[in-house]
Amino acid sequence: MMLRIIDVSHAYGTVPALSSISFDVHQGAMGVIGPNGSGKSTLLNIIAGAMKPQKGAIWWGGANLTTLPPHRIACRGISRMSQHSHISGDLTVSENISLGIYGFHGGLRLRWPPTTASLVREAAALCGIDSGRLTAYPRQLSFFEQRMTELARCIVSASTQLLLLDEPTAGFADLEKKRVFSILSTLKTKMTILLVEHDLDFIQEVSDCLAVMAEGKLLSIGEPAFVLKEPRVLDTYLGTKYVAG
Amino acid sequence: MNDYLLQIATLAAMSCLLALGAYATLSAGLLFMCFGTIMSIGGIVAAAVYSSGLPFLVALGAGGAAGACAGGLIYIGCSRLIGFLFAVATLSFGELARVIALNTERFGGALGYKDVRASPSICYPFALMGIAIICLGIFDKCPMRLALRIIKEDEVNAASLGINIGLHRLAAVVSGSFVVALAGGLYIHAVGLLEPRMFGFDNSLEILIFAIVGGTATYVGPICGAVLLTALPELLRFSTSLRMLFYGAVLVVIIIFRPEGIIGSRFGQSRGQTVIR
Amino acid sequence: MDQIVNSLAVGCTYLLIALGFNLIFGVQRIVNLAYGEIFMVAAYAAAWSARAAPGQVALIISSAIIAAAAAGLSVYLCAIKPLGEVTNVNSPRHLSVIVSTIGFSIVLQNAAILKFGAYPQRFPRFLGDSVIASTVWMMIGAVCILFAVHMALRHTRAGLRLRAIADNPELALCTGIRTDHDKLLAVIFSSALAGVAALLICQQIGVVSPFIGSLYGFKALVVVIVGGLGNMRGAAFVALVLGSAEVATTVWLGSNYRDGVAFALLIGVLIFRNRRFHLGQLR
Amino acid sequence: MLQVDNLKVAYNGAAVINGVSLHINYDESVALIGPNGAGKTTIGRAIAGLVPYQGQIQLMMSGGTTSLKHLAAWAIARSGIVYISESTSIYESLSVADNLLVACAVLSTARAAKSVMLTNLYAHFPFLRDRSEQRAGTLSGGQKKLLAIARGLFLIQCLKTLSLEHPGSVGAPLFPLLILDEPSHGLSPQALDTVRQALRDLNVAFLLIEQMARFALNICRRAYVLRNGVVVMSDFSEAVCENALLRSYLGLSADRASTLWTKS
Repeated sequence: MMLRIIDVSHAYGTVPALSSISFDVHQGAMGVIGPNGSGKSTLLNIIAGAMKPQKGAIWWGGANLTTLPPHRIACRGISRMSQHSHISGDLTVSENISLGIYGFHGGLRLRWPPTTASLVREAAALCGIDSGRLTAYPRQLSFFEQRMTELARCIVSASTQLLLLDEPTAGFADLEKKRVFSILSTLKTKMTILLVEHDLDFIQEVSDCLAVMAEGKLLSIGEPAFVLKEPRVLDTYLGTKYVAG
Repeated sequence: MNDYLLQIATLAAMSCLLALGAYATLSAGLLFMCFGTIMSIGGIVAAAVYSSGLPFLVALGAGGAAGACAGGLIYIGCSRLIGFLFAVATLSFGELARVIALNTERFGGALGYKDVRASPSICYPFALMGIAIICLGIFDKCPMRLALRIIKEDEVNAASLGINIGLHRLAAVVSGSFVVALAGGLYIHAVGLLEPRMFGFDNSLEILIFAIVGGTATYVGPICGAVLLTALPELLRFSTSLRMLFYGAVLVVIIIFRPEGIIGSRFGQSRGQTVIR
Repeated sequence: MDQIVNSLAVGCTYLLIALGFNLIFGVQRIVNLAYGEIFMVAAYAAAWSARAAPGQVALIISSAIIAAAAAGLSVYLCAIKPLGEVTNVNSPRHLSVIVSTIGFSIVLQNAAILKFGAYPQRFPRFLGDSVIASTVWMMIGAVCILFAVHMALRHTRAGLRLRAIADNPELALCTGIRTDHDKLLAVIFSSALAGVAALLICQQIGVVSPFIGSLYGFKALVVVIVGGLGNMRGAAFVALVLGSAEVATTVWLGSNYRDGVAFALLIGVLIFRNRRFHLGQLR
Repeated sequence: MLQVDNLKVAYNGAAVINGVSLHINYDESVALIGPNGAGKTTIGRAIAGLVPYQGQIQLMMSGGTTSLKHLAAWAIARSGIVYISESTSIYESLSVADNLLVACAVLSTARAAKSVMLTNLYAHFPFLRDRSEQRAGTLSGGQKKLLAIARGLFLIQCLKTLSLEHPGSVGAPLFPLLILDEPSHGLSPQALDTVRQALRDLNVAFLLIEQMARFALNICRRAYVLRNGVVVMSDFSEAVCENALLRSYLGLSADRASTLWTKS
């Protein structure tokens, strides 16, 4: 399935956050980079349905997502991992992960589907959480393990096709970034990943295609190595050149 | 002597039911402040149906259904409001109902609703409390408990997991109101009278205090809160104002020093969280 | 004609209480539901001192203000401060603060019932001797206080500091304003306002009972929320509207529906006109 | 001078700053640049006392060193260290004049001195004078930033006159320093130029926390480059060459950077 973003614009009051963004996300991993305030997180919020764009539409699997409420969008196989870690402190790790399977079109789920336990173990194993920790509480986990639980929660449901990651490796050490890289490269084959990140080393290796955004506009899109050479991209990061005045 | 003890026990059982109803809405992250109205509606409908000849259980069921509908309607009306505005809106619903009840003859005006037949047997409150605890035991296993917990902690994140927040909150409010209305039916048949004061804010507050003081993390909390706060101050029974003073003081102390309530969450690791968490 | 005067008088009573309520909300961003009880404590203190020393007006006024300030401080220190900072109004921590202030208001209300008995007591009229005189005095007092608060906020140093804290608490900290010190100042100032309000209102209605606290507390809550949180002029306008609406209902439906009007107004505004509450303004 | 050594800040488990040391001399302009997410803002907030931290932040003055660690944020502000945050840097609902006069409300300066300072500040920023009665929320992005800078200058001037009149009164020793957090955020190019011009001829020491490196290097004398909570490079502005900057900025390991930019 393919995610199509058509002419999306959005503004907070008078401050334009996104102005007519259009691009397609194909199978595999796509990175989105850009300085602070370039609208990356706003775009992710709009795709996940947390915000409605003032103009434009987002098509996924033959449906216009902008008309759907957030939980309907999630039921269509789109899961999201946000910037600040959102795991429930009162639930065990396996309960947190199993929440990924909760959503379905009906609404109130009274019984777990039979395959829940195996799916949870499989997702936890994929994300590097050994089965001994499954009954632990988030308070007893390290920051890295909490974020991995959240990632496991996003990918546990079999119907997940699109994964939206908002700075998953913020605050990680290099070793931990490598483990996340290996996890994402295995996931790339099964589903589409849209990744917002600051560390360019990491994003270069993971993503097959890279989009650069600045002040709400799409600056350039293409192969990572090629895109990073464009002078325009460097200017967004370092600021426009000044004659020594 | 044992008649006095029996009277306390029935009151404690009814408070447990009320507290469980309040627990249902608090666990969905809602401060629902008009339980008094729901309880009184349930009571009056049950009394009316029972005095018109139908069996007692049918009357209680009718009262419960009426309360559940009232709770659902009030929630739908205020569903767009968030946080303290929701609390204030439901609070004013309760007070409005009290003023209306005070002045309409249908509900017996200032003296309260009187034509009530005595309840056929005294075992009803305990039976219903048992059934409620069994249902909650089953509910503890089902996934909806997890969904309600994550809705209470962070709505935006819950929506991105595919959880229909409005539907879950409506279900919590309707089931909570049903239980509270059942308790209302029991109350009116045990006491034989329902003053208009019960519609208002003090009564709703008392119900909330049972649940908040007990602890809103597991269903055991409200039960223990209700039992403690009805049985313990029995010696204060003679003067309601001393009892209310005791409730108020306990509430303030609990919220500040142990926000997760007496029972607290299963592992007490929720230090420093807020009571409504 | 006297209906208009009557509705003006009722409007002024709600105006007087809403001012202090607004001040606390503007500066602390917390809805303090124990405000009605501070008002009631001041009323009882004034009644007691009026009975003890019938003549001296100054003694009665000062005793009311001191009692109100003491009650306000105790509410702030016992129920609000331990729960820490409330940054945004809709956070769950704010709900805990609301529930703790409710708990404290029950304690104050029932303590008053135990001490002074549940039945209303006579409140001696020390300002004007007749009803009309006391009503006129109250209206003058209300207008003066509204004007004084408006001037204080606009022209004095403390007023500017309080408005700064109301607008942006963290920025206030970065410009050298001692925020916790000034918040305490705001609590004392608004409690004193409640004291004065208690004086003027009780000598107009001539009676004081433990329940006037929650009665007027709810009315103040309605006026403040409908008038826009932290907005003095909005609160003044809504107070007058509510006053005339209540007088109108007492004429048509009879006096016992009078309290229902405020709640109906609040429900109507909250549910049907769900406009965004813009915060951080204290004008 | 202001000395920061071995500053460590962690935010719910994740180490945002691990071991940063820097210093700012009296009346010196320093830039703190780095890619976003490097933790620059956290350093600014730590100096202003808004964030708890490990490590030491001290004011080494002629009269001895005072540690800022245990001072409340308002006490730090009263010693002249003014923090201008990225988004909420002014009081939106107060009038422009009130925004400036908050400093006087805090320090109760004499009425005469207040009007003198106000007039020469208006001379410095003329647009403030004709909009002094309007609500600060109605200003444009660039004007809001300039108003924030003017507010900081006004507070520092009040502190200076106060410490001249009766020296003992101010708590910590006076060390005027403006901490500007990403002034370029959300500004149009010409607004950026007015802010750049204002900063260039500012006679007060300031720490410019900025993501657009060239903008900051053009204004400040000295620069620290930060990446992932660690100071990667600290040098005079001219000496910071493009390649080194790109390597630290875009996080590319040394060999990949050289292959990509052999040409430019």
